[in-house]
Amino acid sequence: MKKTPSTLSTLENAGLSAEDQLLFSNARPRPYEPYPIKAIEDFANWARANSLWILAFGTGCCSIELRPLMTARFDASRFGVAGRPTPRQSSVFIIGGYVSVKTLKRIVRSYEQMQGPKFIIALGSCPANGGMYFDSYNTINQFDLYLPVDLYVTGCMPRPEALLGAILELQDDIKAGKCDGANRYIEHFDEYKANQKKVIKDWNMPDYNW
Amino acid sequence: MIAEWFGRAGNFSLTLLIVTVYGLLVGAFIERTIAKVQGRIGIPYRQPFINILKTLVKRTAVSHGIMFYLGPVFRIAGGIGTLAFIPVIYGSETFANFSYAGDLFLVIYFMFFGQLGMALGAGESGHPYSAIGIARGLSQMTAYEVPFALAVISIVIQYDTLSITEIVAAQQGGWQHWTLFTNWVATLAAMLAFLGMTGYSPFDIFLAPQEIPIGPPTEFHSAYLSLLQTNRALFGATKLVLFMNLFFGGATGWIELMIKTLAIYMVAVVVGVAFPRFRVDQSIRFFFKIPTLIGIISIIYVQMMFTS
Amino acid sequence: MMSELLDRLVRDFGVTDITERPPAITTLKVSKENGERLIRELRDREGFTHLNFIACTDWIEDGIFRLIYMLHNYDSKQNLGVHIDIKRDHAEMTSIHTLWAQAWTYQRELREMYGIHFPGSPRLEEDFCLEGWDAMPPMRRDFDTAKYSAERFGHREGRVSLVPRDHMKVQLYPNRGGDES
Amino acid sequence: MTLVTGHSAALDFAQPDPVDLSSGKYVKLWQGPQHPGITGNMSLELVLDGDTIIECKTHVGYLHRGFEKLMEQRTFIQNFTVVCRIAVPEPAFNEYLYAAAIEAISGVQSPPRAQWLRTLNLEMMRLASFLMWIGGQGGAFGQYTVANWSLTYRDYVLDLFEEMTGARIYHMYMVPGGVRAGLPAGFEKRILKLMDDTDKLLDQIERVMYNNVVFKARAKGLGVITREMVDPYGVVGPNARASGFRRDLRKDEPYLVYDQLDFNVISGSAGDAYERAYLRLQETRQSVNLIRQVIAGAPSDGPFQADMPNLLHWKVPAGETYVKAECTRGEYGYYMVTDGTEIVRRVHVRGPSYTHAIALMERLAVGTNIADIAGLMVSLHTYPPEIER
Repeated sequence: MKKTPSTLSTLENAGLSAEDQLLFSNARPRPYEPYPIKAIEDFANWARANSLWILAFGTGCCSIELRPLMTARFDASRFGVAGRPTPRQSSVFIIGGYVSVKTLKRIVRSYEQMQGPKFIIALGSCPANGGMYFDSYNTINQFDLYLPVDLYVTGCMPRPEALLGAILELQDDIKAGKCDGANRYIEHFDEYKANQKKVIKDWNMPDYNW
Repeated sequence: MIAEWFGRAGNFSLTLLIVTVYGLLVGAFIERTIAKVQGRIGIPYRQPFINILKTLVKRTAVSHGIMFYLGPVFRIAGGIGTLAFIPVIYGSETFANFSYAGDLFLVIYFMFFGQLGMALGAGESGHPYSAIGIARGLSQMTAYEVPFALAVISIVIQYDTLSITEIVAAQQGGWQHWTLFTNWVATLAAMLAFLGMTGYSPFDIFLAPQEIPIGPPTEFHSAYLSLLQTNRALFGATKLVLFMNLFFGGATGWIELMIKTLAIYMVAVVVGVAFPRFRVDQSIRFFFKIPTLIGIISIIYVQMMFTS
Repeated sequence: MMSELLDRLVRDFGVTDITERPPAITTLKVSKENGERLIRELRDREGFTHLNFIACTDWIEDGIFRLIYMLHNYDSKQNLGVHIDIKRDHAEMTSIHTLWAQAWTYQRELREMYGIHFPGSPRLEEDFCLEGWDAMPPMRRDFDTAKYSAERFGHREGRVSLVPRDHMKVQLYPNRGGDES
Repeated sequence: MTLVTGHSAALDFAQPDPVDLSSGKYVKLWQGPQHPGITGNMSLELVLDGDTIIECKTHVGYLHRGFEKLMEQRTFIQNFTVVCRIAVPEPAFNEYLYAAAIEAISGVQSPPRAQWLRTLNLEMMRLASFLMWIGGQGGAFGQYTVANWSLTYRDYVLDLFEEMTGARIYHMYMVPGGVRAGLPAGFEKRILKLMDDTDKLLDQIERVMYNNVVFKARAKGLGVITREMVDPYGVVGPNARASGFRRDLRKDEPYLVYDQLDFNVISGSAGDAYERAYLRLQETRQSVNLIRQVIAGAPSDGPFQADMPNLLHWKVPAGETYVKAECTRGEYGYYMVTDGTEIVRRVHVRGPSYTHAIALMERLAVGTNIADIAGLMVSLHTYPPEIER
């Protein structure tokens, strides 16, 4: 296991008021190791790949294509995909297009509440490089500075077929054990946090939302 | 003596396994049926198994306290306890479980037990939507238990016994002996309560993903959730077996059990797929009106028909 | 009908710059002091019961914000735009949140996007679209959004961002150095 | 000294006193942005007393991209890629109004065939949007069967859009002076076939959803907009028509070819969620009917674009205009100021959700059961991106 870059064992939670600090955990997240026996880990990965639960959070305009994806025309439930209304139970976060600063804060919060292993699919060109909003004062230009992305889907907006393709691709990657975004996030936790705090000016939530 | 108890426990474990697997398969079958109505293909049959496996092998889990741990445990204890006292196959020593002379009341108690344990666990999670879901779930449960209890009292009077095995025995010898035909009023009241029990529309307000993100289990995840999922299948199948025993003549073999339980489940599904959901006050009002009335009528009916 | 109304407005409120604009709107200009009174009169007496929107144009060259209140009369199907010029520095305007329920939302937006103050307007200081904003109000003309974005969010390595309006000319007229004439 | 109808002194827009949360009697609940029952990406801050809402605040801005600022950075023609993204489920109205605003200022006239094609495009958009709305309203009350059916048919309409314009969601079909292309071969036949199927679907939806006793029990009496509220709250479109106003810009101030089409303004009287839902179903049927009329009436040849100056360095003359169109939610408008350069000076987009989702929603939510909030929200038919732009 890699060491966490910081020597601090707890988080500061500096954004919280003194009484709120008592209400939130200040423990640091730790990276997680795979099962020691490879066959078990592969089997676990197979199960994870075939049961992808998407968090119901339409963050941008690309999320409008999630509705055709989940309903009768494209019916992603054939591949074990289901929508889940709560971050605790979901394993896939689909970033639907551009991310405004205000939404980024909620995305970080929702993402940290998801239980690992968790995966991020970023849709469209906006999270990749700003897309057509490259000069907008309120949308971020590179999503992977703030959270680890497992898969980008190009297009503006990607068609449901592209999304289905992305899901199949993600399943292959998970089966091959390549999707460890959640671990990457924790190993480089301080860098990601610094980037997040650079754009989110009023940081009034705990540093890690347990 | 001890050997006999071990043998019965072993038999029960076998029943438990079969009923759970059957419950998961029925769940997938029902999902696929609903999907067909909606014009979809639906999930593969293996999907419920994979879902449980996946939640089990999640790498992290956050706890909110001791009751949060115990909630799912109570829930599944309620499911197992309910099954433990229901004879699954009539006339089979192996699948008779721990059925005894007063098992019917114990079963009804266990059906409550799991819900209450869940309420405590979800309450400790501290999520406001969980609390709302619990409040709705428990109040709706109180409402549908009234017609159900009335129907059960009615058949207890009718068969003059508190043993499920004896109730099933009394219904043997052809379809005309089923409670469905001998006491259709009680069956009607119980089937209306059954709609509330299964949690399909229009009585799924306590889950209601559009309003309170899935209600009580909002905060449950990882292994806790896999327990809840297992229980959902087990408890669902157990309720079907209970209804089959009480109202539809029981089953003498697994095939008969499957046909009957699926048919019973289909009632809830057919209603569920065509209806939106009631608000909780509307659903309580519903159960306290017609189904309760039918339940009372069934008792009067039984008094007139069978006790004279 | 419309001209009668306009004559009366000129007489009572000293409106100026009455212009017919395509497709079917009339705009007029009124002083900041008479603005709220004029709009109230139009709403209560003249049947302009629908407030389409309140918007603002930044005329930085003249040092003014031009507020426009677009009103509509459902009975006579007239559209009337009321222009009110206010100074850019210490911009302030009378609130009309008592006239229409949606007016305070517009005023909240104008406060955030232009920094115009509306004394008495409810929830004026609450965040509307932006959160934790620490720069100049973004819709002002002197706010450079491209520069702000580059500084705050950066650009991915390999992405070339060009000023769109110049880039297309260079693309289409490469031989003339982008000179299209 | 007569007060004009629609305004009464009794209506009070003043903000209610803040609720004393520390008393422990109330619960504060955030519905959204991560919530499946919210329309798009926005959130409601609710204060509950038991199951009843006593205070509601709408929070928007999660989708704010600063469109109006971005438009001031780009040339007129480049903005076409920008404007359609303002209202995601209904981009065509943005394209049309942006083009119409430029045409009004510059005096360009689009040829008749382009006007018919634009009307066709807008009506198809209306149909697609209403189908999605029906699914949303069904889903908000737990009727997922109808949601699946209607969303599938919306997808079939999107297929036709793809044929017509080359894109599924963002078409960028209407440009100043006309449209980008005519109709492909055989399009008329396919669209008429789809319209027949859609008619059947709408009948089924009416049977399953609108005649359903539970749907009626949930929607009737929910979120009543009284006649007196309509003008002071700026309620437009189907929401106003369900309260008894016969106001439809397609009839009142006809644009494109609507004055040559045969249709009536549909209105209701009760002003509750059921009336609004039923009115929208009728308008969906009307839209199907209008598409048939447009297909029958559209000229099959002739130019579909006016002669335009070189769009790259087109200096639109200085001017100011406000154009509006009846979208599915009511009056959609573009206010445009130009200063004679190649770049627009100011564009303000007036979306009907601006009033519906904030001032009206905050008022209607008070006193509603928490379970009905999602249904109420959907029944106002709001799209967050057009609020914050």
